[in-house]
Amino acid sequence: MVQDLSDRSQYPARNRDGTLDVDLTSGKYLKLWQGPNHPGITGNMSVELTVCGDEVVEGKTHVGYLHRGFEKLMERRTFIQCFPIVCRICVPEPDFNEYCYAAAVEELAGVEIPEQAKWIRTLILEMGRFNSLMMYLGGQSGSLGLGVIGQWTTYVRDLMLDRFEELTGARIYHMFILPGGVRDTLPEGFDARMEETLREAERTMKDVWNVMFQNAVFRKRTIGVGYINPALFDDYGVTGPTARGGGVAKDVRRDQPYLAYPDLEFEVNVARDSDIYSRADVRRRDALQSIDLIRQILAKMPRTGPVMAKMPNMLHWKIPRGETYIRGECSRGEYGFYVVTDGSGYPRRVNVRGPSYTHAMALLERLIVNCNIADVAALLVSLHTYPPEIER
Amino acid sequence: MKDELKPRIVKGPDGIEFEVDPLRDYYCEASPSVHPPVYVKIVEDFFNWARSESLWILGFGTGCGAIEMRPLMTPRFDAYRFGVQWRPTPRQANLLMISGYLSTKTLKRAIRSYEQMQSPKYVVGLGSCTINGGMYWDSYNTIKKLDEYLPVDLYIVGCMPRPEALLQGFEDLKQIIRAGKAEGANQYAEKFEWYKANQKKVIHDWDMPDYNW
Amino acid sequence: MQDLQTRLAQHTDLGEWTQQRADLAFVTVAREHLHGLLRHLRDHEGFTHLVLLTAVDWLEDGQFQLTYLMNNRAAARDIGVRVLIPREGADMDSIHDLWPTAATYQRELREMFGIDFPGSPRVDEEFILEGWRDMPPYRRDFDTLKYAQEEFAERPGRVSKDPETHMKQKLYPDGA
Amino acid sequence: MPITTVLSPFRAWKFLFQNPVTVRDPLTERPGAPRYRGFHQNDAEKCVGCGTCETICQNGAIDMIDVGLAPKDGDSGLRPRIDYGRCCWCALCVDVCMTGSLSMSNAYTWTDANADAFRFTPGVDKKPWDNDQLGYRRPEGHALHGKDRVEMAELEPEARIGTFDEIVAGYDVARARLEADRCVECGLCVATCPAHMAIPQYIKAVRDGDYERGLALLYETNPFSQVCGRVCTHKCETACAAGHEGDPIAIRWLKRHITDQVPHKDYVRIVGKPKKAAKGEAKTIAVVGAGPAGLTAAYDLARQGHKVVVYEVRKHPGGMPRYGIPEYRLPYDILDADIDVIRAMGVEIKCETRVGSDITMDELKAKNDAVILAIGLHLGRSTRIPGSDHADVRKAVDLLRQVTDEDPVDVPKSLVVIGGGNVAMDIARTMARLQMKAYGEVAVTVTALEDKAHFLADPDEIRECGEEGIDIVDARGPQEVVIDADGRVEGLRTWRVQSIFDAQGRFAPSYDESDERIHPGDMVIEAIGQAAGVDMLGEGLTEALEWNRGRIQVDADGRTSESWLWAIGDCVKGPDVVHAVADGHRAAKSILAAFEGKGDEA
Repeated sequence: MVQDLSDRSQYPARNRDGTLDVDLTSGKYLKLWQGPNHPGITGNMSVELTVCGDEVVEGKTHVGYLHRGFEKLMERRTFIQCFPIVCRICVPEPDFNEYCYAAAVEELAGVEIPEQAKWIRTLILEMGRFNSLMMYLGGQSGSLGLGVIGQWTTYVRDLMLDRFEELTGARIYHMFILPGGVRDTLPEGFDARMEETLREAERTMKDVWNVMFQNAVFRKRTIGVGYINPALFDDYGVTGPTARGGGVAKDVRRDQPYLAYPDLEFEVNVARDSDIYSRADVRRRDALQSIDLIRQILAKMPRTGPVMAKMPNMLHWKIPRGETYIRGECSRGEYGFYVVTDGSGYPRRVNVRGPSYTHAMALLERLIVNCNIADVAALLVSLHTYPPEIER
Repeated sequence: MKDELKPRIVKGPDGIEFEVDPLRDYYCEASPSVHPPVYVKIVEDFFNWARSESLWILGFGTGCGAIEMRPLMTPRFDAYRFGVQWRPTPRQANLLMISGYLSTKTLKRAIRSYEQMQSPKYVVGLGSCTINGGMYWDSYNTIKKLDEYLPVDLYIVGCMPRPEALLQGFEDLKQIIRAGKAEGANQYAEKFEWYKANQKKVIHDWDMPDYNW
Repeated sequence: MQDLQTRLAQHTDLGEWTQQRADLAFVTVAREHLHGLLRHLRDHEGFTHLVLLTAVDWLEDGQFQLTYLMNNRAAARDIGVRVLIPREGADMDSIHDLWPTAATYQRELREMFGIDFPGSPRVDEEFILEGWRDMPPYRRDFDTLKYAQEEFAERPGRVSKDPETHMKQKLYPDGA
Repeated sequence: MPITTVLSPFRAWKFLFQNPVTVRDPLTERPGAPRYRGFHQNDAEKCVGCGTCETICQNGAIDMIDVGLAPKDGDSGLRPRIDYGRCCWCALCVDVCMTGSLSMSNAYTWTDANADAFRFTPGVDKKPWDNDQLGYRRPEGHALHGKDRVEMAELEPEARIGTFDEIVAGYDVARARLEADRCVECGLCVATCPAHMAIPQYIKAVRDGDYERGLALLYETNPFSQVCGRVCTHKCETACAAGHEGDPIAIRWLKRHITDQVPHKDYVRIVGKPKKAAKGEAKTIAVVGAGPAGLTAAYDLARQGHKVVVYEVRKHPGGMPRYGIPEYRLPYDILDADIDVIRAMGVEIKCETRVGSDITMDELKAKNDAVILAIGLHLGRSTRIPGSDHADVRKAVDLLRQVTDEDPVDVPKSLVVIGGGNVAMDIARTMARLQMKAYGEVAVTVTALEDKAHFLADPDEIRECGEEGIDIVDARGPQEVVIDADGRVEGLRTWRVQSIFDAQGRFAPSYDESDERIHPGDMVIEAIGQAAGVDMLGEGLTEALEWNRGRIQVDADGRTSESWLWAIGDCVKGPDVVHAVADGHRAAKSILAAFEGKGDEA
């Protein structure tokens, strides 16, 4: 049923040097920009489409609209000063930046964080994953004109943001995971309120299943559309739910467990078809899994002991020369920080590796060929990309 | 300058060749003009009241602050009941929310979007980074003072401001508009040269007409 | 990962080997060995996933360090291959033939570090920056604060006093 | 497609019958969470203006500005002003705040049409959220810098009481770095240090392990760095910002650590050679008294290339640090090492030369361009109570001098000390050691006017006295030295003190006569203060000088009414080594200024 439509061997014609022979003045082709003026949930990026009729013959991703030069800015901030800035790299799921950065710095400095801090970090990461997936579900359905899902999931996400607010003291940029541990313990009564939120989330997830995944229109427009050949996964560095939607059970939480994940029970969600529907379904199940994991974490985590390791004075904290790479499984795939230190009080180099970097650039540009214009938005969203982590 | 913006000879579908200079031919270059208030104060007050109660925002998330607009568009905070809604095109919008830092690349798009909006139009700066650079104060790619490039009618502080703060901002903006003090668009027309000079200073590849509405 | 090191050493001249974690090692190789080593790692050692490709500017040594990080999911281990190239007129062989996605990384390195990758697709196109005229910004000798102050207007009116100096001026102005 | 997929979406109609989730009044109904990081609050009373918040702010959002508060010890008078055009609400400033004055409320709404309005000084500029109770406070136990002082090895009481070995061992390198690591480099201490030593900078040198730089910094401002590293009264530590929520930085011990780490032979090289004065411009200066004040002035002047001769009546130079401070606190070779550095700058020290008899002031005046009087306080004061003229009623300073000069001392089996200052502690502990050596046990009683809470001695001294078996009895007023029939001292009779000062704050102790005690002892030692011996000035000069309540009248720089004569140190000011050093610097500076400009003066 599913076929790889991304074969661009026949059409349009190519020049001798391999570039496309697209003569815009011929009247046959049209250039169409999608973005940067917000193409839906994907944020501030644009795709330059060359279309023939309603079929895309070429697509080029343009990014850089959100470039702030984090990797440069971090080089002139001390290790503790980097901590507030990293979360800004990815807006919908900022905590992964905090975790990866903190873990990398801790590893290089030889700091072991307390047990309770590990669990709280895991909790925050799962809450963040849930939120990010809620945004995705709203966006995916919205990209096909089904606006109501976004209304529901944004509400549930907002409830989760309330939990974030009482735990971390902020809604979006939590700045809670800092090198050495976390800022504070769980507030009183947090578990009960979290349980309430999770119940509400489960109810919404049922509605999402009924109205989105069981919806003839949605199914018609996503099943078999946006197919990615699993053979391409390695070529294009595909990770996370995008890979799992194609039957490859890539999940860092299972492959190279970190934090409290070895102590948690969960199955890696996989689907077979590698189309938009499969990817959406994997993410829906991921969201349910996050709910389950949050419950497990709250049930299993230790409630006593410190949440910060004994640290040197942060104002002049120096870390010996070294380099490391820390990865984790964020809602979109493998998220990682490559950090190089040179013995000074500042990082020598920080490189952020977000899944969107590979998904939204080379992969998207390949998939988009021969796509229908109406499907471009759905395809783009189904890769679940957040541009700020591409350009940083 | 991009290829498609360079003057060129085009052959039309009817086979006739003609010269095209996109910057001249595709845009109107007339500069903006000041809209004076109507003579009768009560009419102007009525206009301002009407304007204040229909803030139509251009759905252009320029930075991270855009993420807090989502809750406003959805039932929990429901900004629509306050007369605020989001529109997909500048032609239908009269309020540009600069949701945080602007990289120079986005600034260019924001200027174009702003200029395409209908007067009277308003700009709200969201978050610290529109005021004095915020946490990107030493970044080589973001502007620091939004009011150097666009006329700003209101700032909402925060990093980023919460939906509730945004609602408060809308209310305050309404007050300003009702008082007839939201003169950003006129200011832009009056000091057009100054704004353009500032914009061109930081946008190095200026490949668009000076005013493109 | 000892076994891997031994196996690799048999047909490539390995430089410094750094075992960062049980599942993560970094190894330095000469630039002419890089392509062969990456291909070998990909085809025979199971490191099929290119995690990232980035550069570190060792300004003091006049060198760029390119880091190619690869992941072997089945064995749950990573290897980072380091290549040192001179900063002056930096260029490097493209690896987009091994991983098409590498073209994006190389485009970024070209723009942000000024390292050329001849033959890499669209490597000279603008990627993140637009109308950039200064030196590539990720180079260590590019001073972002200075640039920002010269390029963008800062809101005036800020002054700050150093407590120590302020007390000195107020309490013992003649220095005694 | 199965038909269910067409019908299923209609289940969303159920929402028609549910209550809306909309927040009715979002502007008032939703205050920030109790931990919410909203707008800043600052307790301006508690804040000391150390500027650590400014240092840690990665956005450069904080300015330390003058809000009109006068600076004082441990408070710069500056307060943080926050630029909300920069702030990112990370709360690192709250986390790092040294006093805990900075916090955040849970308020989060602030809009303004004026972009310049978003700067304010929390706690000074009034804001609606100033008194909000909820909001981010630094969590218990969360700190970005070490709060506890790194322990230093010291001799146990049992081990130290029998000897005059130095009690504290000094930090080793690892511990010193840990301790230095706690410093936040605010610099509040510098103003409090009389010599204004470059404290943050030399602590940084410890952190960097660059002891040569550290030593150079020390000797820039204090030629008695080794001495001060051991016995300084370290007022700087009371000003230390870290002391508000934890232990102050061990500034004194870190200073000592630097001097310990550099071999003595390298000192002169690091301190640097004195300047060579231009031909004909080298002046000669005489200094009377080789104590810290005199030698510091000599050091400064010699480093500028002038010829300085110091006259000292005793066998060895050093003054009070040698003759007043016991060896277990300040070993003599340490003092010698500091004085060697001073000598290496070309200062000539003539010991056992009594000014007034061996050489007169008039001669000094004639031979030199300037004369500095730094004679200290070497005469012990007496209580003048009945029996205090007995031969076994001794003055603490005399006894200490005797011990230093290794003159034989008749060690009594038991003794009573009058006084609650550091000198009293010094003599008590010195005698205790001698008793231990002679008899194997300690029987020393210290009686002081003050109660324990108001003791003049350092708390450390008092604690160590106790550890060494010395009995300290507070709030006792001496009334009489009890002498038995054979004419031997039997003890000291005291009354309980009710108050020391009268309503006007004058010294007028009142006693509870019903609470009388006799403290037994074969000897009574008075340690209630000292006076200067000014006989050597000679009659003419004494007449000519202006006096102020028994002390020579001097200006801020130590210059007397005679333009050629400066008087500095304990004899005009007091009370400790580092003040003397500061005095020395000031006098040297004033003398140099006098040489510079106005030739008529010297």
